[in-house]
Amino acid sequence: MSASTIAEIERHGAETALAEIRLWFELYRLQERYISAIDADRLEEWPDFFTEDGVYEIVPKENADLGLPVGIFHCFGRPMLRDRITSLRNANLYEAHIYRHMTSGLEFTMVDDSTVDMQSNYVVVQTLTDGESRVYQAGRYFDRVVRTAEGWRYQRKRAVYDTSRVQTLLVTPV
Amino acid sequence: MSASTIAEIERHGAETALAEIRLWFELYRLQERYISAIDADRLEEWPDFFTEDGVYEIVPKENADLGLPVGIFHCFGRPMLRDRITSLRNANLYEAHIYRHMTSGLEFTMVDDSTVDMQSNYVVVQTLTDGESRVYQAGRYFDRVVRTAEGWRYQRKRAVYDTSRVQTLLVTPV
Amino acid sequence: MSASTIAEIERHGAETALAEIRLWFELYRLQERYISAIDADRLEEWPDFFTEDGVYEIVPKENADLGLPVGIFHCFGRPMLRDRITSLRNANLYEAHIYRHMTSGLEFTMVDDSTVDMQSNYVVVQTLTDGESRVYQAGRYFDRVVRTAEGWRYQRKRAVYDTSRVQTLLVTPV
Amino acid sequence: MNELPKPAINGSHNGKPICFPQADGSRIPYEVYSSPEIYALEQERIFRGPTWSFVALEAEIPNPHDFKSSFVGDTPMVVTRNDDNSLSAWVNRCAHRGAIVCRSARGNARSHVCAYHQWSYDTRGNLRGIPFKHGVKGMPGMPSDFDHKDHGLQPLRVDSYRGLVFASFSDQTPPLYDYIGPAMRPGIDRILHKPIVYLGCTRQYVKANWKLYNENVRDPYHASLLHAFFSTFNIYRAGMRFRIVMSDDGMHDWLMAFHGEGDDGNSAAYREKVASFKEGLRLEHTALLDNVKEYDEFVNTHIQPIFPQLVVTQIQNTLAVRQILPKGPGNFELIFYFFGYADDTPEMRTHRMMQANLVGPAGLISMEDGLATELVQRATADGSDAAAIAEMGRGVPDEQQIPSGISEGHIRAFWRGYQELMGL
Amino acid sequence: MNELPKPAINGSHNGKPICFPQADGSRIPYEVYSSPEIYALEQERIFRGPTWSFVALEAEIPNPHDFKSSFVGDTPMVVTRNDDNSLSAWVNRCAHRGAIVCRSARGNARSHVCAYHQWSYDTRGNLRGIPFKHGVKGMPGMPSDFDHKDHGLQPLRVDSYRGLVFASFSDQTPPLYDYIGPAMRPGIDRILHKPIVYLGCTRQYVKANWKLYNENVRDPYHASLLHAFFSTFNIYRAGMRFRIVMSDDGMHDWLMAFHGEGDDGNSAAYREKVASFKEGLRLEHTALLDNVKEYDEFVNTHIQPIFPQLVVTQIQNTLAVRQILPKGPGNFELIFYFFGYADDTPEMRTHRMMQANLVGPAGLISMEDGLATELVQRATADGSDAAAIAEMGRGVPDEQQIPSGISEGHIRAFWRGYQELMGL
Amino acid sequence: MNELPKPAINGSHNGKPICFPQADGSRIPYEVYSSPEIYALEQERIFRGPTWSFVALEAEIPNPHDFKSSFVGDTPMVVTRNDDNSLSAWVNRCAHRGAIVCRSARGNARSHVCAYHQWSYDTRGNLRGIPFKHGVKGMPGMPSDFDHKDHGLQPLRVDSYRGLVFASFSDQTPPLYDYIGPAMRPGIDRILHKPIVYLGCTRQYVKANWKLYNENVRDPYHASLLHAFFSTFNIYRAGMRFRIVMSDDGMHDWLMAFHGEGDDGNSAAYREKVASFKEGLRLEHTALLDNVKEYDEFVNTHIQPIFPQLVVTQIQNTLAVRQILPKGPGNFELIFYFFGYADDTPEMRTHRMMQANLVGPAGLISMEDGLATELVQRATADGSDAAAIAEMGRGVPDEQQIPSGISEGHIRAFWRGYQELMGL
Ligand code: FES
Ligand code: FES
Ligand code: FES
Ligand SMILES: [Fe+3]
Ligand SMILES: [Fe+3]
Ligand SMILES: [Fe+3]
Repeated sequence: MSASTIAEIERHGAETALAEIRLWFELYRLQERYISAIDADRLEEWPDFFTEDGVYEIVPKENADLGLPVGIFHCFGRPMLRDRITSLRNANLYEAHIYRHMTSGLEFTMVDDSTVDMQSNYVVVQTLTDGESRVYQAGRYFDRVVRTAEGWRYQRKRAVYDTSRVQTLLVTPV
Repeated sequence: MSASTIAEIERHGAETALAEIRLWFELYRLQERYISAIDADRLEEWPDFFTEDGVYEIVPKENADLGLPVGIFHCFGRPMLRDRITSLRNANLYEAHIYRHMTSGLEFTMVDDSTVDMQSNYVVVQTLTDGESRVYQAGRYFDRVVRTAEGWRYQRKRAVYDTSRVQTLLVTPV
Repeated sequence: MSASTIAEIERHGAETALAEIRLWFELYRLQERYISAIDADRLEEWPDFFTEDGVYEIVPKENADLGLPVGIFHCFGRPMLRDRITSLRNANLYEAHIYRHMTSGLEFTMVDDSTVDMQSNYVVVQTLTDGESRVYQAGRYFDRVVRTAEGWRYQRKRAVYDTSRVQTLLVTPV
Repeated sequence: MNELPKPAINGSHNGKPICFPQADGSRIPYEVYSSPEIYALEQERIFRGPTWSFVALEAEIPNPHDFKSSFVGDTPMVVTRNDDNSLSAWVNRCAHRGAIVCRSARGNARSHVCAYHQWSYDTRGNLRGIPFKHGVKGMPGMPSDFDHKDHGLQPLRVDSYRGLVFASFSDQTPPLYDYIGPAMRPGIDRILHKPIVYLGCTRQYVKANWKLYNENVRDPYHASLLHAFFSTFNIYRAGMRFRIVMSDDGMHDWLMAFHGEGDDGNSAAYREKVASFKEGLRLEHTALLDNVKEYDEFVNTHIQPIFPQLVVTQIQNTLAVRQILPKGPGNFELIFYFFGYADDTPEMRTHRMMQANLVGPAGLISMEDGLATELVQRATADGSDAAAIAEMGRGVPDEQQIPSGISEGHIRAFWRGYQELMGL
Repeated sequence: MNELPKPAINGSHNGKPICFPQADGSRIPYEVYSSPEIYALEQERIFRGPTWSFVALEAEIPNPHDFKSSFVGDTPMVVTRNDDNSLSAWVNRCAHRGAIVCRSARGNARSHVCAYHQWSYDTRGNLRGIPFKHGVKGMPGMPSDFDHKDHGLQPLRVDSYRGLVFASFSDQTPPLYDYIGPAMRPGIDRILHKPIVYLGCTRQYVKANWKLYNENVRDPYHASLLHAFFSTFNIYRAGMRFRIVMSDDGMHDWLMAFHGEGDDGNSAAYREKVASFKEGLRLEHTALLDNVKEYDEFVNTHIQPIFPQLVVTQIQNTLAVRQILPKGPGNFELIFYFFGYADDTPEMRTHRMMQANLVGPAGLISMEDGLATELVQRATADGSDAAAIAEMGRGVPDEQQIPSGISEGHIRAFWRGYQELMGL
Repeated sequence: MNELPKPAINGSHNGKPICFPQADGSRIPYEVYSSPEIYALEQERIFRGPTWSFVALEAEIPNPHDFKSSFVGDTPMVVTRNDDNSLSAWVNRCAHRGAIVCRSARGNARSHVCAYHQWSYDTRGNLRGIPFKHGVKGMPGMPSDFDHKDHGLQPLRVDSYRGLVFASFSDQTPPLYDYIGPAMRPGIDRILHKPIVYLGCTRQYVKANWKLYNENVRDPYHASLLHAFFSTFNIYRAGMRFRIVMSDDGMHDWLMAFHGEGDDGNSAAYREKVASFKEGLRLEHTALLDNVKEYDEFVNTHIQPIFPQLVVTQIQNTLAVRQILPKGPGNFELIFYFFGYADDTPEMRTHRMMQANLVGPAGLISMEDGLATELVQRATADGSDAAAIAEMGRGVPDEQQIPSGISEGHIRAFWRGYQELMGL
């Protein structure tokens, strides 16, 4: 983003339109609800934050930077999102764990009236049964959200994580 | 929260009323001032964030999940809140430490015109005299705030912490 | 900040003026863009967040608390800010690293129509090539921002860090 | 379980023998707090040796098939209640290839199934099921000479006294009743004289050696000096008296502080008349200090360590037992288990909750103990040859000097007993 | 590089010898998973001994001067492609004063320059340049008897088979072709029968000993029991058959699971007719399980560990090799390198991506393996004398019992080979 | 303080003796950087042995009763200023049961009271008060033969030279004046020729052995090669000359770089005429490089390590001393103490602040040093038998080759002295 772009945004910002605040607020609240649902283990709600064809991926930054596609989650559409949760609830074995998401650095750009690209830093602090809390994963979300009849939904959510060394395993989406 | 509920909120969100933004802003700022006062060691102000009969508790999630009442702080009313600070300033022994609160995932629901229930993730990063900063406590606030003549106050603030292994001791409220 | 002050702010808050929300929003977004630019390694943009004579310093809290001036970054004006980046890009040797900034606890006070003092907690989570993410630095920003033709700029940004033990080195500004 | 020969480790540090320079326990060489060799030997001779380690309250596992995971020293173990209400305890290590079998902190289960290959055990740790034991598709499974009875989970002796559950690795350990002994039983009888309800636990992780905490709870000398809350708000009441006894081997201890004459425990009574040491300092919410008389003897404080993992406590109306878990030479975890009586009134239950502010990781009168042990660890882990001295009251028969509360007699006795156990 | 006499360390723990109580490898003393002494000895006798450690795919370094940083055991090393397309490997430790020379994970460079004093080396590790070698201002530089040839980077033997690159410290190691051997080569030939494309890697850090993972991949017994995804969604298809072979020394292993008669791999075929063990549980997106036939033999699963650092795998249409890197006695890093074939259609490439959900740190059918090894580490690191037992199928010739997939024969063979290598 | 027999530890690693293969110090076995046994021996023979460790600037504790907490090796200690302005130093370990007595980094106090049982000491470490020394309520307190004089805090020898404060454990250490010696004193006299003001400190934690940093500051060879800031922006000025001297025992060192003829230190002078090595690269704010002449000799850089914990530095107009604190074999903390002269003009003070950008954890010309030591640690901690070589200038009398700045003569001298001290 060049200085002049910043300047533009800012000049505009100088008389920030309420519409911009409102848009930001809706996007911000979407993200707040998203992380709250996960951290409260309301994982059955998780697929509903996406459009029916929503794509969710978790990819290590070391691959993303090299243009390599592989990640640890690649879900195409709500059915696959639901399958992940069904498997987590019924099939997979993992230690009890608690997530706390922190987010900052939200940036967004309008693609069209009902489509927005947004990014945000995230840090997940995880607590295991030993009762110690550790930084489990840091990264940045690269999202495309669309306005639907039900409100804003993720059409694509790509979590690009810095922490390439996943501790033990990852079963709960970030 | 079911998909339909999300939808509802969102539909409403689609033409988010300024009133909703304003309410969120006031609650958000209350929390920002609260953590700033603690992190700046302005602890004498801390009781004033509560109503006269305000209840403040810090409880480990492992007890809360089992419906067990015991925690590490149980303060009933401003006098007990002030006693904690008087003791911290005059009686207790502890190593010098610095808190940095991070919060995310704020959710709130109107109970009535002047009462709101709100929740928020928190992570406290602590720095001791060795000069290293560590995740000291992660958890979620469960608050009831009321609108008073002096503005919004905590009628109840319950910090439910994930980090059941408290490092050494806890003397400064979170 | 005395209880009565809080009360005042709050009473005012009770019918929070849109102007206040708008001001907060502009300051908040400035900070969001600032940390996003650094975390995305768009460091060439970094000097442009400051006024031409902008001062940027990183100082350990242990010195600041004793009124001692020494820190690890002391840049006076955009040219020195640019020199730091030129050196980082061309001269200095350091391991590849990723920053993720988290911020909370933003407080601000109007100095005059176009000048605002603001503070905010920050925590930088760093990931090195081993792929582990650690709390690298926690602290608080003490900023003076001014409204310019290009929008809000930092006239002074002072990062006072708690984490007096800098791990290995610091080359990327916080 | 297939036994290998016992380790050859001995009480040395960096190849040098640890020596207690005085027979009376009044000198403690600092190496015992940080030496990995000593720590490994303690696991063998103390925690896997002839001692009973506290592992749970019966109130935590009241119903058939209830279980709780805990530790005896470094060894993960589980205590269960069987269908006949008896207790069992076993090492939480699968008899097959050694995985943790029980992965929950607490719960209720008729059988415990190892995640790795689904070997299943009953609440007593007996091996009940082996998938494909008889093979599959005509292929053989386990060898014919394989006998379930030889491959249960390693059993621990388990017994309880007054609802306190202990476990032991060793056949040499005397029966629990005798281990606690005549000097200590009355203290436990007193606190646990009627049914209790478990109210939850709080945990604290301390960067110090586990023995420093055992010293701390045998050290009445520090109480009024380290914990300024007492003096700042005058919680030491006029005419408070002490009774302190210990077991013959010096390993267990029991301190009680009594209210003085005419002190009915109601804070109002002395609230006004006693000025704070720091002028003008008053508790606003003095009800925090009200002590409601619940026993024949009107006791303000009851602190009773039962070596190595337990401390039984009553602080005014807060009831709790503390579990001390070593985590390497330089760390221990301290768990406070709070409880009340089954017949508590709602008011009394609330009062106990309020007084929970006094103890635990944020306890107004106890938060300093963990820090004190860390201060010693930090100053003594540098490997220099030096020793602590514990001379208060030395040269006088313990029974004479200990009642004053100003004595290190029990610390000396503790270290004499420790050397005995460790063979140092 | 100036060699010092070999260390005197031996297979002991806390001064006590580690003993395998049975010759057949059916008892594994738990110390081998946590002893620092054993770990140090493994570095010398295994990783710096007569073994080939997997370090890269040729597809990661396709072009001249490409390089990749990796490890052989604890030793940082680099594998490079030379201008003549040959491969070189060297210890990543400057011949001058020991700094890491190559500080990038991967890249392309004609020369490697140490940051500290700018000594430069070519892709083969030959010392090429020394700043101020001849001094400056008439002052002498390096001594006249200093010869570049004696001061290159410590070379490692390097060789590749079918695009898998291995390195070895030892002259005693047999040629790679023979090290992999006739029993294992067909498995690698099968997966790597045509050019591949590297698709990226994912990493997992596990708090367990590296040998526990080597056991895990030689343990067909756990597959259907630990990984409930199979049973929950009935991924074990009717009539699935196994073929399992191992190398003569027992160190390498190769398991394959075949589709049964009339199973064309299309999930639709059996989607409806097979009820889930847990009633009502169905995958909605069953295409995840489609297995597109790519080889003469219609294989569902191919798992092939080549001791000590490699596992070659095909899970349906996901192709990956796993690298096992020890990180001290209690930790290992597991890196999954995914690849496809150069001639993949876009649809097949997308299908492989989708099936990447099955493996790796979040793999629906493999995430449990790392945890299983941690469960063993947690239960066995307390220093008590105990041993794992591996008796499934004992007493029957391996070739008879192993095909059932219900056998610990390869685990016993692995430990016999380990003792041989370690001289225990 | 009750002394136990000296430890039996010796210079071995994994039971194998550490050997320096060459007498001239030109080979450094990598074990010395990571062996815990060597580290423990260094604590005894170096830090608790016949050396003076830098602990503070007098300017940090200018007034009576000022104190500062620091370390001599691993041992926490405190240096104080007494009422008569003399200095005292003592081990920060209570004479009672070993708690840290002084818990503040710095401050002013007439007495130091241990938190645990409130034993109090004066600024000299003499035991002044013991609560309940004479018991209470007629009960005995400390035994009659207990003498305060025998139970003060363990004293350290303390002395200062030109405002630099040092402490020593050993009676064998020569007087500070002689320890610094005739070769080094002029360097310190030069920097500290008039009163200074303390401006604050910055800290850096490095994952490398403390000796690697001692090597780094005795290694002029790396300066222009590791720190590209010099070359990138042409900070090496035309005709720069060096003077480097060392102490007879080789442990202390002093390097100075002088401005060349006609270089008045003003960056403007050469700003234009010298092109950057990297075309087009210019500092915009060249005032950062202005060197204001403050001494008879016009020195650009002064680096002077005094073994084991100190480095005295002047980088242009930035004045700082560095304290090296070992933190286990694999870590050290580096603390930069900045100062100016009492008579600085405000402009000069601001100029020094600006030039603080050059040094410390974010120093434009020094940030690489910590990393360089980490690169060596990472490459050499794998336990393999290998040794660094330090041959630059070997075979020529040091005095002949060292002035060029391209020499490892002082590193060889350092290691010869180290072996002498360690008895290796
Ligand atoms: S390890 Fe428990 S069943 Fe195999
Ligand atoms: S250490 Fe590599 S050049 Fe000196
Ligand atoms: S330890 Fe210092 S007074 Fe007891
Ligand atoms: Fe206490
Ligand atoms: Fe598996
Ligand atoms: Fe340098």
